[in-house]
Amino acid sequence: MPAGTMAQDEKPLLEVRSLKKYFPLRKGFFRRLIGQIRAVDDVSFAIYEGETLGLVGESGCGKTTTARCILRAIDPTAGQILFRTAAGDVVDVATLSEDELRPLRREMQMIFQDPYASLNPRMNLLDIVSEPLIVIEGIKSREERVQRVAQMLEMVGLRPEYMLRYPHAFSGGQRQRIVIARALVLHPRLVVADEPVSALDVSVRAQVLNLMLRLQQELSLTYLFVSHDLSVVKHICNRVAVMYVGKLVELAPTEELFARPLHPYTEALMAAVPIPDPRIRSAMLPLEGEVPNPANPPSGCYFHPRCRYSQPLCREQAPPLQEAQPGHLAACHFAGQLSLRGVSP
Amino acid sequence: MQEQPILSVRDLRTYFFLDEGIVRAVDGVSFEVRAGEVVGLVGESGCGKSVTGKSILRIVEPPGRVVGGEILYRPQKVSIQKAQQANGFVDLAKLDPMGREMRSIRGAEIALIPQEPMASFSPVHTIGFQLVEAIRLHQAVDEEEARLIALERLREVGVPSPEQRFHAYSWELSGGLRQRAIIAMALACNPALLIADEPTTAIDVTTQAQVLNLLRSLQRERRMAIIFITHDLGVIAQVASYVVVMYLGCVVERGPVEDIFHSPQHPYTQALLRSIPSLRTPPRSFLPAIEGSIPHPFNRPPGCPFHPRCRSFMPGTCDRQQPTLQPVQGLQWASCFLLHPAPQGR
Amino acid sequence: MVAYVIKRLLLLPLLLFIFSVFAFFVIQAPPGDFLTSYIAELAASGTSIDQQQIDALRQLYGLDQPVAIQYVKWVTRVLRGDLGVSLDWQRPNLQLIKDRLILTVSIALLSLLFTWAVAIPIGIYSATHQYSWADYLFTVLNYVGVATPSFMLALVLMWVAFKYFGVSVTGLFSPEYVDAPWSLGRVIDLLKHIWVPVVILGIGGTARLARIMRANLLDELRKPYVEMARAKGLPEWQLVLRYPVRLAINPLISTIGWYLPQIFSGSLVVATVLNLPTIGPMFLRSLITQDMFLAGAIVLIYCCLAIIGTLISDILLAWADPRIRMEES
Amino acid sequence: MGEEPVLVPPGGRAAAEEAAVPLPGVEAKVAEAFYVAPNWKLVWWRFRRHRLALASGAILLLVSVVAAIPGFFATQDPNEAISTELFVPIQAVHLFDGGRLRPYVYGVRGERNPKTLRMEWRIDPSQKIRLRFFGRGYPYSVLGLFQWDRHLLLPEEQSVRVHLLGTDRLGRDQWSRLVYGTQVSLSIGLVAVFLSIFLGILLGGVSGYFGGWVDLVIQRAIEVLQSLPPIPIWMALTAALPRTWSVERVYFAITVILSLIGWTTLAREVRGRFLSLREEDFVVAARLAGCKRRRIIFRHILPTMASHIIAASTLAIPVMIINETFLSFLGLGLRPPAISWGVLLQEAQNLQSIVLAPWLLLPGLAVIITVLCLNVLGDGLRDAADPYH
Repeated sequence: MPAGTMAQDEKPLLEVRSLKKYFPLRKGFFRRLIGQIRAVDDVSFAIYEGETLGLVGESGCGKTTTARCILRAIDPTAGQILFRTAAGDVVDVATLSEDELRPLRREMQMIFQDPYASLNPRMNLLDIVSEPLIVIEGIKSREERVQRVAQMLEMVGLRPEYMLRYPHAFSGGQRQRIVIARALVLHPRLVVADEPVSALDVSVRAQVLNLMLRLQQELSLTYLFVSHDLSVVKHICNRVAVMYVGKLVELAPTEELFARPLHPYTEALMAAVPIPDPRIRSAMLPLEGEVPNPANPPSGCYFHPRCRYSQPLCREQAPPLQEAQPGHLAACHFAGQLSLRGVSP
Repeated sequence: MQEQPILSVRDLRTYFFLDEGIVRAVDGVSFEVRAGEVVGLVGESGCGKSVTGKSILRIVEPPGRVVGGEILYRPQKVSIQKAQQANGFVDLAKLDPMGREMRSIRGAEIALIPQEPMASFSPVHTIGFQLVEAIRLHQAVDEEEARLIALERLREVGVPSPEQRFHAYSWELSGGLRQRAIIAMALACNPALLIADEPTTAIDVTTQAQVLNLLRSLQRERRMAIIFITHDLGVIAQVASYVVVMYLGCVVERGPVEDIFHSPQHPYTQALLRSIPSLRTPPRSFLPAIEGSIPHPFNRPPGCPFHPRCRSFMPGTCDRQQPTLQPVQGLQWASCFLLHPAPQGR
Repeated sequence: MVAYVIKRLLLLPLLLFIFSVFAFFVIQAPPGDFLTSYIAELAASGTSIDQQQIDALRQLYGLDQPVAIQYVKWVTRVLRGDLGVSLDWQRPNLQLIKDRLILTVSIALLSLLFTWAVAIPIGIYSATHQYSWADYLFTVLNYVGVATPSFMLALVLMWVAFKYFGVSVTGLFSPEYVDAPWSLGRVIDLLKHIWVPVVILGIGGTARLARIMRANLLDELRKPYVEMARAKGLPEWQLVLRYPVRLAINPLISTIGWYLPQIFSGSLVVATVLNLPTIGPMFLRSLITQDMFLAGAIVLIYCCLAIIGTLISDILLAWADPRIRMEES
Repeated sequence: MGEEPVLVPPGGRAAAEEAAVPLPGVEAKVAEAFYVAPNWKLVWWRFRRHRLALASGAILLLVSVVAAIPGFFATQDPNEAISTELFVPIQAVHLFDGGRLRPYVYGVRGERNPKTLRMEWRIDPSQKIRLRFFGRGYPYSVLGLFQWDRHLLLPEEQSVRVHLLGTDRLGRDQWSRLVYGTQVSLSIGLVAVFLSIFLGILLGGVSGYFGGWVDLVIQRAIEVLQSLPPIPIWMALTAALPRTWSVERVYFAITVILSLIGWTTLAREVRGRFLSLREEDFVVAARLAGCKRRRIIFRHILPTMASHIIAASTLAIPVMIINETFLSFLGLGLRPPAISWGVLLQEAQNLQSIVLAPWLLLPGLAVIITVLCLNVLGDGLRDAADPYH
């Protein structure tokens, strides 16, 4: 299926319902509980087969936590994570035990942000990339492993001869290719990419983005693409979800979102991105204040203290995420009533 | 003729002498800074942009050392002994980095905005203590006057209720406030030149926009010159008036910001600009990426440092000789054999 | 700050309970009860003891009752300030210990002072002059200092002093003051002698501390705030002393917590060699003669001293570092 | 699945062509060796550059050989007491005689001091006692495996006795005692450290991996243990050992006592590493690849920690050795007829014996050298343990 076309009436590959992740705040000799950080607070969205959903927001907004909860790299506090397996069953990833999860690992994998921390320096490429093959597929024979790894390395643009090298022989961009090879060796259906290019240099970033696009086409992958960089998200995603202090504030198809944002935060975020063109110097006033502490968020709409359109209602009531226009969800009391500026293509 | 520059860096070389070999972090960098101008130093990791900034302040730490070139600075306030002055300029590269002359320039004439505001404050001293110290180092004021100046600076950079923040520690402030406080410290003595070393890399876009706005307005009000070091082409386009593009310790191209972004001459600049996804590029298309990766500083390719990744690579020329920076058009300079034929011979 | 100190103090009873159990374990550890061995010892030396006296003692210590009750009896007596009677010395333990405690503590504190006064300048010099010949020299000296057991140092010093200078460096007092009551003369005499054990005890710790200081300071010197301070135009020595040294010392403060127990340990052996009138030799003797109530009392004292050391270091650290104050309150 | 077309993307192939982390001025072959070098090789390459640590390693190797077969190095039975040769001074070995390798020592002559009635020995340069390598002497067992009677150095004449490091108050040969003491002291250090490592890894790992209240309890226990003054505690514990126990039992009891308190440092180290590694992305990746807990620990976490554990253990051995020396010196550790460095130093406990026979302090030098070398080696290992930073 060509990426970019997706039918909303289709059943989603992954559906997240009211996902919550609270981190306890502890202190003192006996590590008393003194509060909670609501890293992810009631987040719901769906990802359809073959698409790329972008999850964007500033640091501490809970986008990485959401991504890691979906793969159960961390355990969510509450909510459902419904995944449709290749066999067609729908399972709730949130409630499965470690053993029950293992067969699902074949179908969902992760690409990490830091290509240095995510490769074990004690293992060579062959061992790193074939680890999932050994554990999940139970492949014992070295020849088979070598063959599969060679195929995979070639696919991500690395020479199979490098199989016996250790990660210290590779640069950041190449390491990220290794990380991608490891994630894709089992031919998963869903790939969660957590800031896959933000640790890379500008000139290498494009290579990795191109590779991800190409692999998506070749292997019909579905991506959840987490990033803080709006330009990258706009470039690679079909749909984009914007997070702010643990909540989704807006979700829409990429071009719709960028052309006609419905949430004031999205508007401000887009305006803040510096455009690499000296002729277009943004004249608008930047957003005032700072992202609130998720352990102690403001009342009502979390964005109201910084929102230029704020009304008394915003302070009292938290707006739910609602479909304001077909396929365009926003969590704002005045979604559609404000005239917000997007980015003209 | 343009007005005289306040800083003129000529063929600056800063090398790091490691056990494994010599890293030529900055290898022949030249550019000028005029009063009231924002010069952007842009490049990817390992291009030597930060080391250039530190070399100007002479705070490169061993095993790094400025080994050649001139850093001609025209003092605006401090009087430097005549012996070291030549037609109004002091060559900072010749001064003792720990000596009194250099110290009287640092902070007072040329100030630094560092990359990590959190780590750049001592965590066990209050913001106020560190501000007052910076003020009293270069101005003959007493404790109380210095305190008033410090509060004034904090107010100028938009720190709410400065009296309260004055007694706070850096880790008690939010990221944005910390960034403002560090700018207040850099401005403590009204420097003529500000070196901003990736000042917005560690912060979020909305905060970055605030900081950029603040810097822009401060610069306009005080007619300060700024050397703005960053890897983000977007930021450069928004703040700089003149851009210096670096690659592997060398300047590959420099020129007015409009020229660099709209008629780049060097293949590296051209490729770099094409390869970045922006809010204005067509979505889900293959980007014209630059092939390969940045060579390790130990293994600088011979000849033009960019030639192994260059699409216009000319065998026999680019890999043999190193191009020099030469004027192309107007104020734009580039260092490429495509634009300047290689000298014959050899 | 006050709340922090109070919180720390609230933990004390728990620790004291644990240590009292341990001290009691020490008392109970030798096979058979101590009375039996005591009687056996007396019998061996030809003295006999009245059966009634034995029964009274047995009653007092509850020796025919379960261990838990013996413990409770012992603890209640300790809480009333009664540490029992030394069978060996035939005097109350408290009285025996009290005389020697002051000397023990002052030697430990002086050693600590000596260590800090010497180690910190060395550490600063080594770190700011990394790879200079003096740095190498200090490094070598530090290695040797760490590797030399304090009693070896004491023995060698004793031998050298005697052989080449003909003086005896043992003891803390000149003969005329040994049993004299406290007076100004006695104090002066003490000061003339006390530096020997202080230096011997301090050497090993100095070496270790200097190395920690050097490593800490090297770490701190690489931090961006140093660069920022330099960019302000601060003179180098002022900069080093004001910022990185200040931060490098903080982790050293927390070493007091383990360093004081170390000094008490070391002083025990050194005091034995140098024949000092501190708790150490008395403890050794009590263990060898199985005078277990004295030994248990001394263990308890040692533990208390160690806790007080930790407490002081915690409080000092909170005083020196606002981040810790913040975190704990 | 499995037969997707392998496309060469624009830039993909070329990206793989260049070497990523080139080395300064080396040939491709050397560079390739670096690229495929596993971690232990990198550690070794880095460690090799630390000359002092390398030298310490060599010395320690020698000491270990001595500790393994002390009988070979001894010149006589260490417990043999000759009442006619009390406090004989050092007879230093001269290796060369007239430019040729012909080791000899000078003889000693005893005279009874008429006032003190003590024997006083004097080196007699007129009397050369020739020594010979690999001569046959008293039989000893090699690591309990077989009997042998060759010795490194023996006087050529069987009837003559030489005392390379003098004798003690009972007329026992100190050199022979020292080499046997090496075996005991070194092995006590090693065994105690092994026990500590075991306890440390077990409790530290448990604490680090499970976290929560398990971690809380173990951490508080460690804090309490570490706030105690170690030597009085050891003394109290060793004093509790029954006097009737055999030498071997005391030996084992002491190693256990030493490690009971020594494990805390290692446990902290292990826990700290475990905690930080557990959060590392490559461990998360292993979990997401479907690895079971055991595989994560043994294949991904422990190998990564191994070099640090080895370095930390090396640094723990000298502490154990010094502590054993302390205890035995005070008469609370090993007891004669066991021989350890501490037991030997007991002979030098008071001023009189040192003044009379300063060579009794020499076992202390053995302690210092060994501990020094172990510390230097440990520091070298620690510096090399993380070749990626």
